[in-house]
Amino acid sequence: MRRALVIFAAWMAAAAAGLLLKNDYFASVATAMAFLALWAQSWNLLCGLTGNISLGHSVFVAVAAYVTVILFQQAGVSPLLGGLLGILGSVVLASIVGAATLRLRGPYFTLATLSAAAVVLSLILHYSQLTGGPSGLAITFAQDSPFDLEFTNVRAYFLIATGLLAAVTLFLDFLKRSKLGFYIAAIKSSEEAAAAAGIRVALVKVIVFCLSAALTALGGVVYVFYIGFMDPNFLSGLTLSVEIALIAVVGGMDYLIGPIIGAIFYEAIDVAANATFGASGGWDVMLLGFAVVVMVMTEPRGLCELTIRLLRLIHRRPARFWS
Amino acid sequence: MIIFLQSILNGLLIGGVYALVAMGLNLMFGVMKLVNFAHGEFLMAGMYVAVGLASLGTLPGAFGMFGIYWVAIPTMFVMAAVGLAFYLLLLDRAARFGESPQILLTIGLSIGAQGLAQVLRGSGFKLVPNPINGAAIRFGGLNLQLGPAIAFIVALAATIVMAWVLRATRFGKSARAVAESAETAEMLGIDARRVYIVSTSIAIGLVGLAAALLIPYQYTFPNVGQNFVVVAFLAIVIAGLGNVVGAVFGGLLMGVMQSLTASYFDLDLSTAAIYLLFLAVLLLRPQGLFTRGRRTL
Amino acid sequence: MRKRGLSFLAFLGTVAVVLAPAAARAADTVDIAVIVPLSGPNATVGEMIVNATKLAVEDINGAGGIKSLGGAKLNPIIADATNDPQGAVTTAERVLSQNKVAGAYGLALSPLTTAALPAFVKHHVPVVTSAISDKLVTPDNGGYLFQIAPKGTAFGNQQVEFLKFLNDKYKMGITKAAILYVNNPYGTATEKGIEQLAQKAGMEIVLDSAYPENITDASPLVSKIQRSGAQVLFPVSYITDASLILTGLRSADSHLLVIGGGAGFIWPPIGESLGDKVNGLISVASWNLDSKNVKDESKLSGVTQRYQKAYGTFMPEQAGEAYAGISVLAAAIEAAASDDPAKVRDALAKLHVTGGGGAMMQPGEVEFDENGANTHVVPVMIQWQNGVPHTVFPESVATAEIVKP
Amino acid sequence: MTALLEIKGIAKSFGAVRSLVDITFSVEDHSIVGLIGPNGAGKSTLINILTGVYAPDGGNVQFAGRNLGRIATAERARLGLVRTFQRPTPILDLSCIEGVMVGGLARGLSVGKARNAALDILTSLGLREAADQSPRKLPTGHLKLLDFARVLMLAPRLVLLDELMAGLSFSELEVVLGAIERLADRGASFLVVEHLLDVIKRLSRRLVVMDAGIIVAAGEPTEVIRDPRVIEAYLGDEAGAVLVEAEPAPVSSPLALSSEELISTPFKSAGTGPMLEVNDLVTGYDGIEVLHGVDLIVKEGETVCILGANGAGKSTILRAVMRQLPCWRGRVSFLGEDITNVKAFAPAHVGIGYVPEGRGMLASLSVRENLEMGAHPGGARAAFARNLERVLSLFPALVSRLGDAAANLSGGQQQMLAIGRALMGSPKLVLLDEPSLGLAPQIVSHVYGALTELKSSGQAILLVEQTVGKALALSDRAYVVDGGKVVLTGPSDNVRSDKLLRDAYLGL
Repeated sequence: MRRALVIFAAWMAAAAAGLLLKNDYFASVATAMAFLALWAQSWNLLCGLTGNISLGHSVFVAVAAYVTVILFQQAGVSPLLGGLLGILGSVVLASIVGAATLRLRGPYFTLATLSAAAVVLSLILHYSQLTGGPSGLAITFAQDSPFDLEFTNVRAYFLIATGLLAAVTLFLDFLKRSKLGFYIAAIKSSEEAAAAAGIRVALVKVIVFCLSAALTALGGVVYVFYIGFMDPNFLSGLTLSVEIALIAVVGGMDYLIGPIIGAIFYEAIDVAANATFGASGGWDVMLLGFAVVVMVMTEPRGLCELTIRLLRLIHRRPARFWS
Repeated sequence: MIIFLQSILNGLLIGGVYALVAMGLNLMFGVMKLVNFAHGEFLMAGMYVAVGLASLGTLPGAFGMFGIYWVAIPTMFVMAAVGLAFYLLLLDRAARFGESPQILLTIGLSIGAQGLAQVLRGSGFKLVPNPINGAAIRFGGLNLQLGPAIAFIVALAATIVMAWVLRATRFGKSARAVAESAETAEMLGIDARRVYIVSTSIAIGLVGLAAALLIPYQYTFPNVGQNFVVVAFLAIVIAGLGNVVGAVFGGLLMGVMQSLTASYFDLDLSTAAIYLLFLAVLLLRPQGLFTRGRRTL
Repeated sequence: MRKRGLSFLAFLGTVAVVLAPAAARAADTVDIAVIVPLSGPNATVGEMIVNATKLAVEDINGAGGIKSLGGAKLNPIIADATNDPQGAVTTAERVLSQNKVAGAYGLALSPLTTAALPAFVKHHVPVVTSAISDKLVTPDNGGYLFQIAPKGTAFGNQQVEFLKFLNDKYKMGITKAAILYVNNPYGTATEKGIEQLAQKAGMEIVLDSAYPENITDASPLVSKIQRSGAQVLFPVSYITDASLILTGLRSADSHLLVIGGGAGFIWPPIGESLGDKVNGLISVASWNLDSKNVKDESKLSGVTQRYQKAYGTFMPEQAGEAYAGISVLAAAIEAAASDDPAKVRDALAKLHVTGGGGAMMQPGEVEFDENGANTHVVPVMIQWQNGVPHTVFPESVATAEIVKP
Repeated sequence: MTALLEIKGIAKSFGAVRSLVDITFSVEDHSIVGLIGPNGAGKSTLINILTGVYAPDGGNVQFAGRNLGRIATAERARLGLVRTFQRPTPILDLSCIEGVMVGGLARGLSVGKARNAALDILTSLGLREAADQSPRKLPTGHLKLLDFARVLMLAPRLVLLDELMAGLSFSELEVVLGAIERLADRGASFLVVEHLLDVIKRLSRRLVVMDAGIIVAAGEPTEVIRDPRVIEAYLGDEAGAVLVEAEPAPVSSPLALSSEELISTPFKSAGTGPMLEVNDLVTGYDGIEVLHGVDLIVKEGETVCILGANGAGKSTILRAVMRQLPCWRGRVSFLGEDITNVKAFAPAHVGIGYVPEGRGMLASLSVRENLEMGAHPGGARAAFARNLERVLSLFPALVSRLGDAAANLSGGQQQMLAIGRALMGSPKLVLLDEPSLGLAPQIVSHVYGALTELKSSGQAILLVEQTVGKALALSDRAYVVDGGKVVLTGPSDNVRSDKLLRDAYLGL
């Protein structure tokens, strides 16, 4: 309960900050940050459980986004409804991929998710009359239309994104203490023992995979209207998948706040890099990459772990609050 | 028919390079259980090294059009040294981490290296003019591009050497022992860490060799590694993760499949097909197509 | 709670870092934004544009800056649009919200342009771009986009026109055409044009196939072409695939006519890497350094020579367009006599450039229609002759004789 | 009425090793059946088959009149067929009570109901105050109780206890036994796999004895234990009989002897200077202490054996000497050289050969390559040919197999290869960890024949065994380990007739 309040307060604070923030640039950075955190949070629901790294999560963003936008543009279906169908689409895909890959471990799982995404990507590219092919689809609008998720003021998307982030975080926090949460914990610590305790391990894993995909897709639906444009390489390419994974792991897979910290860290570096080297290419990419390397080398279990260690150094009290 | 044979030939030729890259990947995975997502960037680095050397000049006329290939051996050794540094600076410590941090580490390195390359050498496309580029031998209606052909031959030679090293040499056997069980190997007195170090150097050295073989006919630029390493990943999984010699067949198979599908179908669907096959192997035969029983390396 | 506080600190920290540079800005300058991809696979494009921008600004300020603003100096704010739409959006927001810019040039790639455009509309900042997609110049673009380059479909048009011209001139009797295009927005846009017009022109398309970006081997494509029995090939490619296709064709000893689709076939690297083997290669281009309008205007040809001197390669199309674009932008500011972007936009819409740097764009004048399309521009056909591309078609701007392919 | 659990002709092999040959027995409803057998007899394999972890190669299992076939573990648990694990399996991210609740949730209880039920069970097991702690800090005994509590939450009909009692304190033992009896009264049945015979005697009316994958005896515990075949199977051979029948022999032995005393005590063996010295060794696995200060010494040319029940810590001593485990305290030295903290590959180089439990085959390498891998220590490379000849004359069976992959050898041949491989390093001392594990009797005697030859050739040997008879017959001196401590040491003959040995084994 206390946590729920904190999360809610944090959201209010973030929202207020977003609204008061005069600077559009930071508004857009914060929005991107919120979406990335949301996706990393959803990613972590699956990968935090299995300890495996999925490099295919962007595909759930893409499927939901494409379904929603295509329905919207070609059949005039409101994104609020189309979004649901889009999410459903992602979930169906997830159930297939999940059922197929849940036996795989470590690199095998990573490569499997990676190539599953590649398959979808090339399908999107191929059915170009529907998906616009490599040129993708653009959503252009002039006036507000909330039910079509069209807001001329980007602050609106910031509010929605942070709202979703808070909601998902709350949901995961609640999940931890629900039946499913207990099952997840049991499976995480020993699949054999979990099964012996009557937990249907395979089923739970698939459910978690679908849940993770659904939450990811949720973000995707709103995001595509925020960015107003989508093409295959951008939405379902490896880059986004990698970003999502990096953020979650750098933040700390064992912590509810990990993905959020990770997103802040990631965007902060990007902002700093662009501020200093924005006029010359390469630097931002280089700094991001090497920052991750340094991060992993200093504390493989992520920023949260690092912070806690630092706090321990300062005063003895272990901060297990967010675990 | 001739077209078909030509496609097979083309596939085998490009497959040779994939094989070199894949072999290194699998050596590292087999011994250290580490998937090196930065492998492509080592190829990229190797290509910049090779281009740098080649621009110093090529060997005199005696070597005819092959003068540019003198860079192969130096590049290989430079990259082997890079591999050594890679192990000592990062992997040595990262070996203690779980799989996830390791994957993350190499991904981060891969991204960072691409950035670094652009910062240092710019984003331009570099290709030292040389007679190999575009030269070909023709026989019976088939034509054989010289650059890829040489790459293929060297790759094959390197494979044979590697196979021999793994089967016959003390290091090779130790490496296989470590690959199977580092604990058992150590209790028998094998210094697993030394095996790791040497394997990493060899793996990166092989990538260096591949790089040197590519520069006569492929452009060098910061993202070039990705173009090759993705296929190499497919190759090692299809061959069986950790199976070094099998990786070569994986590489050749990928080359041929690419070539055939590309000359007979639309490429974007053929990509889907290849990845589906990849998934099928991953799910139905995780040990790979070219791996019998529990053999390692 | 403590950790959240900590993260906010990190955030504020970066705020400070970023606001710092925005603070410093001399009074008697006019800022313009130059937002181009400087990282990722398309960074080369960005670098060409930045190079040309420097020359253009040099010339404009050298000639007394913006006179109607008391000789205010033009100050380009260069930023990396990165390689993905999200990056382009944040970069645009960063530059536009932290600087008071009178206008912008760049984006260069259709996806980046499409994604970032709303930001420009919101900030009421006009952007001149060399992105070629037809989709950009429609009423949807909010009136803030000005496309200085020819439309994507125009390239195909020009290539086919040129082929007709060759057929007449040399009685080549070419009827079977093959189209090979990289599967990305640039490729698909150009391919459409070629395909439609080739059919109009009574050509038979015997092969029309896309290939993915980043291929490592073009020999399958080559055997495909040979199998198709085409007499002419229209490849739409970037630099690496262009080179692979050309060398592939050569090693297959194929002598079919190649009419390149720009980009890879006209950028300096292809010349450097192929050496003298490049000569005779034909391609379409959105700009070329010795078109009549450039060659006959000593100032402009001087620019191309300075480019050669400064950056070691001949001036490529992206650079030429950039020089023209920046100059046009400057002209608009001059006309608007204000650095208020909205006013500059209106000026751009009305503008009719016939001289100065803007004339760099063939046929030597620039005018935008209500959707921001450049009404005068037509793509040129170039042929590599002794290591440099020369304009050979259309006659209106051609300066060199065609060497029979 | 039909039995609750009917096991018919179950067989299971792993590669060349036949773990279960033909197992047939049943567990009646409302009954407690004991299952014993030496290490490697196949007890755990059987449990894994009953719970559906492994699919049997042959035979079938009926539970409550229903053929289990391919039913998944979870479903079996929901049917009331539950198990505990040898090593405790706490759910680290949950508090103790939450970890226990999981069982109830799977059964369909609501979170609230499950919590109450779990609380009751924890209380009855005396873990009330640990309820809201994290299991991370609890001792092994408590963790095992937690596992037990979790299966109780499933309202089981048949509980398979896989060495639940091993490692429990006396008081904890009482608690568990009490719980089991209470549950039995309420109609649950148990299959108790244990080494502590007295526990089984107390609980069960029926005892099943397994060895090398077959059932050698079944019946009323006290009789079964006296059955010579059982003694043969469980305690190795005729010598075992001594164990069961032995009169308390007058050997005074303080629970833990210091190494000085050990050296000073005179032995009839050919020992001269000390070779391997282990002083006050303390170590364990992931935070759980297993050895609580072990002193041990092997002198040149000596053959010493370490005896003790399963889980006593015998293998742990060898693993610590080989640096596969870090020493938490104490000192290990070899020929005067301190090897307490050397690198993991160093012990082999100072001259210690190791034959690990389970043989540690490099399955993908050929037999010859395995032998070559044994020859890493510096001097051994020179002596390769001579060592190879020695090994092959010791194990002629290997000669014809040199080219084959080790994976394709039979269990016995693998054991020979493991020993041979250790000898290839021309070691000054060979450590053997249960060389008789899972081997048929005649193979065992063959292996011991080879060991006797080695001994007579003056090779120093440190042998860990469960099958007492052969080990004692071979060795000059013996240590008896119980609960991570040396409880008895002395010349093998004295040890054989000592009551403490019997206690260590049968926990009477």
